[in-house]
Amino acid sequence: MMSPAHYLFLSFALFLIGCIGVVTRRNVIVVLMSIELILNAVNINLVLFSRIFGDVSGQVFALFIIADAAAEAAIGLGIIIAFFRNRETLLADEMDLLKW
Amino acid sequence: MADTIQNDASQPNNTLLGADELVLNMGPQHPSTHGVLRVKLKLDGERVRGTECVIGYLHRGVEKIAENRTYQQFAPYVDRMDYVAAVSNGLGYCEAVEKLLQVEVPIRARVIRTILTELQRIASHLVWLGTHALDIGALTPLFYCFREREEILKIFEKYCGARLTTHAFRIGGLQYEAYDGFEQDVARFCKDFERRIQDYVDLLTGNSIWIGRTRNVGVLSAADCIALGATGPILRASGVKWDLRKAQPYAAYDRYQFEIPIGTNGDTYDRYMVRMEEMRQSRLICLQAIENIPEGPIFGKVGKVIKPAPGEIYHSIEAPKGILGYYIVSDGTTQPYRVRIRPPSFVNLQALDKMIRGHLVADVVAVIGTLDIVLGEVDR
Amino acid sequence: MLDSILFYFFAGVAVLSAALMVTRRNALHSAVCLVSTLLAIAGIFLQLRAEFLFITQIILYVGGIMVLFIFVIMLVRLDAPIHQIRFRMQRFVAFLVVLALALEGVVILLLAHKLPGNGLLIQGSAPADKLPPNSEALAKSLFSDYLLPFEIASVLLLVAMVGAVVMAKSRKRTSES
Amino acid sequence: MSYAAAQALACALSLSPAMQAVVDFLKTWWVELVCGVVIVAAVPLVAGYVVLVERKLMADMQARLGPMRVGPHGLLQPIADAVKLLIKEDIIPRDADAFIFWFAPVISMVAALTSMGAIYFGPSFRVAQDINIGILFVIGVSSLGFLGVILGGWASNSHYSIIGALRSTAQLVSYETAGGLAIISALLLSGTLRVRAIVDAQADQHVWFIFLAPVAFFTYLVASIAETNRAPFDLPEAESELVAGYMTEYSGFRWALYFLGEYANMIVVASVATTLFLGGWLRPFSNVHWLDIPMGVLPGLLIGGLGVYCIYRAGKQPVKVQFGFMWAVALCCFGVALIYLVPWVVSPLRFAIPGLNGAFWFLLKVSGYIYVFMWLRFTLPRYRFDQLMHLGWYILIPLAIVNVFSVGVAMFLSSEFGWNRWLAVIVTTAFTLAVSVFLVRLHDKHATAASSASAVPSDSYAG
Repeated sequence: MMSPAHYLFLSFALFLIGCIGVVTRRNVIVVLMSIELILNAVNINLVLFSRIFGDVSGQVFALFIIADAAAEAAIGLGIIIAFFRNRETLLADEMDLLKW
Repeated sequence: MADTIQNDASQPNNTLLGADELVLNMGPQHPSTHGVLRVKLKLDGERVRGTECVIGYLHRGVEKIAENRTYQQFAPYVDRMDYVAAVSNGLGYCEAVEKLLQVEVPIRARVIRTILTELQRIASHLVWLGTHALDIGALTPLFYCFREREEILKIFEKYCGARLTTHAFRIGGLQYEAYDGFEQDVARFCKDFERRIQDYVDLLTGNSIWIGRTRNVGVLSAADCIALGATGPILRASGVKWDLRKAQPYAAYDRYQFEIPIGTNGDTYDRYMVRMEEMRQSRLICLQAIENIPEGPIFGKVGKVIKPAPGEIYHSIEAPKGILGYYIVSDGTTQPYRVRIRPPSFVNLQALDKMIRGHLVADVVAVIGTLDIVLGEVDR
Repeated sequence: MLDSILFYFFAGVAVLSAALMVTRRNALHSAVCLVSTLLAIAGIFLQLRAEFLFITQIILYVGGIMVLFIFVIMLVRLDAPIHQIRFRMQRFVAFLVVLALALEGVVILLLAHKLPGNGLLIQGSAPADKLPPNSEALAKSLFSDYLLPFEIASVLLLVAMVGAVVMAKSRKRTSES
Repeated sequence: MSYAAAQALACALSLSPAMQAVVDFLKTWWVELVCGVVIVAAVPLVAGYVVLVERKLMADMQARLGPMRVGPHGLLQPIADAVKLLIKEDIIPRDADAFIFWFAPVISMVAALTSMGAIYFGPSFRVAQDINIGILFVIGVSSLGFLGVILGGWASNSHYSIIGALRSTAQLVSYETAGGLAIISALLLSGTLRVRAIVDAQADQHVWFIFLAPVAFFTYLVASIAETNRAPFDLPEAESELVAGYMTEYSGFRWALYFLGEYANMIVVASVATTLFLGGWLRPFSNVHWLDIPMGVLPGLLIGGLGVYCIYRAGKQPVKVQFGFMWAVALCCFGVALIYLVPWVVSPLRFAIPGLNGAFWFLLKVSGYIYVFMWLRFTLPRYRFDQLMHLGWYILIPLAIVNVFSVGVAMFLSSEFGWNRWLAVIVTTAFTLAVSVFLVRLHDKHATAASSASAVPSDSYAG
């Protein structure tokens, strides 16, 4: 096994990339995907520490995160479809109904 | 048909996601448009919102050719219209010209014509059944159907030497006498065929997938049929008991007993059942006819040169696909002044849009199959 | 040796395709890149001896969630966003955010060996062959210690399912039927 | 001499530590590597011959002969097909997304082949060690094949392709759920995910799981047909509607990859069904010991019999080349039969018997399963998409859920209340069947209600 710092660094890099995606992309679907990436980065940490401490709890929480991600994706995409049906756009900066 | 699509376009936002509708171009090269039919489908997801048929890829100008040929010379051309039912086409044309000439065809010739035409009806329906089943996804019935059709084509070949475009009849009667063993061949075919039909019934009629794919698909009410001019099994499946063989008997149909099967719902399943029953009835007609083929001449009093008096005539017969009409205008020369043909496939094809709208893409092929069109006849 | 090769391979694929995911204009390309990231992360899980999570990642994430994404991308089929510019002004903000986060991360990683319990990180890793069979251990833990969270998660999924169905249902259809 | 050569080789290799690592790696993993290479090499050939068998069977059921030209009885047809596909022009449509278009078939193929890695084709013939998520691995990885389908359909930039891809994905997702639930029944009975342990559990319990969970087997059968896009669920590639679905724009080698992936997938689902429900490599009546010898010799005798039949047919071949070829086939059969029979005579080779016979029975069961696929394909018409979805979501998935429940109840009854196992199975299966009858009734009612209001739009991609 590699040293934990390697894994931490990997997960940190993925987390950062996810953040960049969330902040910079206009397409809502890609924003959602970036959030999935962030969740995965967190999962790596959980699994890593589960392995280090020889305790399976970390993996259990990773499972919960996957379940949450599924719920989030389903709801998020549902909202996107509903929104697309009304406004025919998927761009985050055009979703400004509440600005008035 | 074109304007219907424009009508739909005027109601925006009726699609799945409000995005542009998908226009799917089916044909002219497509495995199940039965030739070179091109159908533009306007889809919402998989649901058909409108259709537009584009025809004419097989146009050969048959009607125009008629104006430059003598009456006899034109006879083989009609075989090339509905090429899976060439004998029926020939019968219609010959009878139309005979009616124009006002000649009487001997009874023996008429009976043999009836037998061959009914065999052709079975063959045509077999092609329909095989391809229709193939379109819906049943692979095997096609080969069974073609096996039986092969027997019929062998009889044609023995009779006149040709299998597909037979040119079996001549104006005034028959050129060839029935060959030795003709009755036995037909009898043997009819005997086998009873069993074979049972095979198709076993494979399809009670099959729940088949019923699911055909019931309530492409429904046409009797009023729709009449308004659109749909004839043949399509009209009868909608519950209208109209068959020219009974209504205006031609050839020797008045001599034989047979039933006209009709349907109730006018859906694809009913059309299937009607055509299956028609095959059984045709078999019965053949059996009755070969029992007693009258002796006598096979050619009426028609000269070498056919020169009808000026005038016009309309004659129609019940071809396998519906009413096939010939409207011939004579100007007293050896060539017709104008021949107008009413092909059943062309008229029936009009019902396509009415039948498909609101159904799924998969139903398009089922409906095209159930219309039993032959593009040679649609485009002429 | 093999371990480090595998790690660098998976980590490289994960980071590279994650970067591609963020930069591709075409949403479907992004989705494909994300799939490859997720698969690489699954590989990392496997390397950490978490077999059950590895296969869950593949079945649920790649086989479930990403199907949803790709499906929605294909359903909405918008060609326009491909050619439109992405945020311009936000780039600056993003840069700041990223810089801040990166600094924080680097600081933490650098300071890691000074934190208390640091020895635990290095020595505590149990040898592979002494680990209990992964899926059994996971199941035991999940259905005994974490039964309540498990039930809550299932309720959450149910709610999400109902919500997604309600949200995605066409309003026109409901008024028709 | 060879010793010296080995020494020299060792010296050369020991020069660099990297080489040393490679050697160590090979030492540890060479069995797996060899088996993997065998699988990768054999699957295309096997898939080709599965196609030939399919065409021959189809021909037989349709009163014709099928391929007869290439080799005696078309035995070389797969090779001719492969050559044809390889030398065909490789067309990439102008507006296609070239990279994804290029990549998608590879995904399909790789997913199918990778998932074979965890399958035991016999008690000792396998690629991966007994991994503890075995069955899940097979299912999970083979389900990745959908990516190839949907990406290929999208990248082709053609309406037929994209509709085919959408259909295919919706179908895969729906039926994977049903298939997964069906698998759970067998996993409950065996109590493990390890492939090997599942078969051992069936040997220990003296029964194949198909008899303990018949409904689950049926559900899996239907779901696996749908997952592999076979008739009557072959809508994604329904040639009468969508030309070739997602493969419409593909040609040549790429198309062959899709095709191979599909047939490899068939072998995978058949193997999973065999492992879970049909007793894997166990012979029939594996716990009846007086049958040990007759059933043990049977595989060798059967293969030998096939060789004799080939010689009989060889006399009837019209061309001399074909005559020779039939003899060659016969000799191959005899060779294999010899391999099977010799261990019975030569006692030091006895250890090979279980492995050989196990592989024979396993492959026989897999072939039987695939035969059912083909049989259905030639007999049944195709479902329509909404009907397919209704079948999946309204009948199959509820049925699978109920079945998991009743299998659990049956196990509980027999272990906690001391019921006879068979009584418990019969009672719970009857319950499941009653539920299924109810579901079908409900579905019929729904179907008539829906179709009587003819063109009521329903979201066919729902789910």
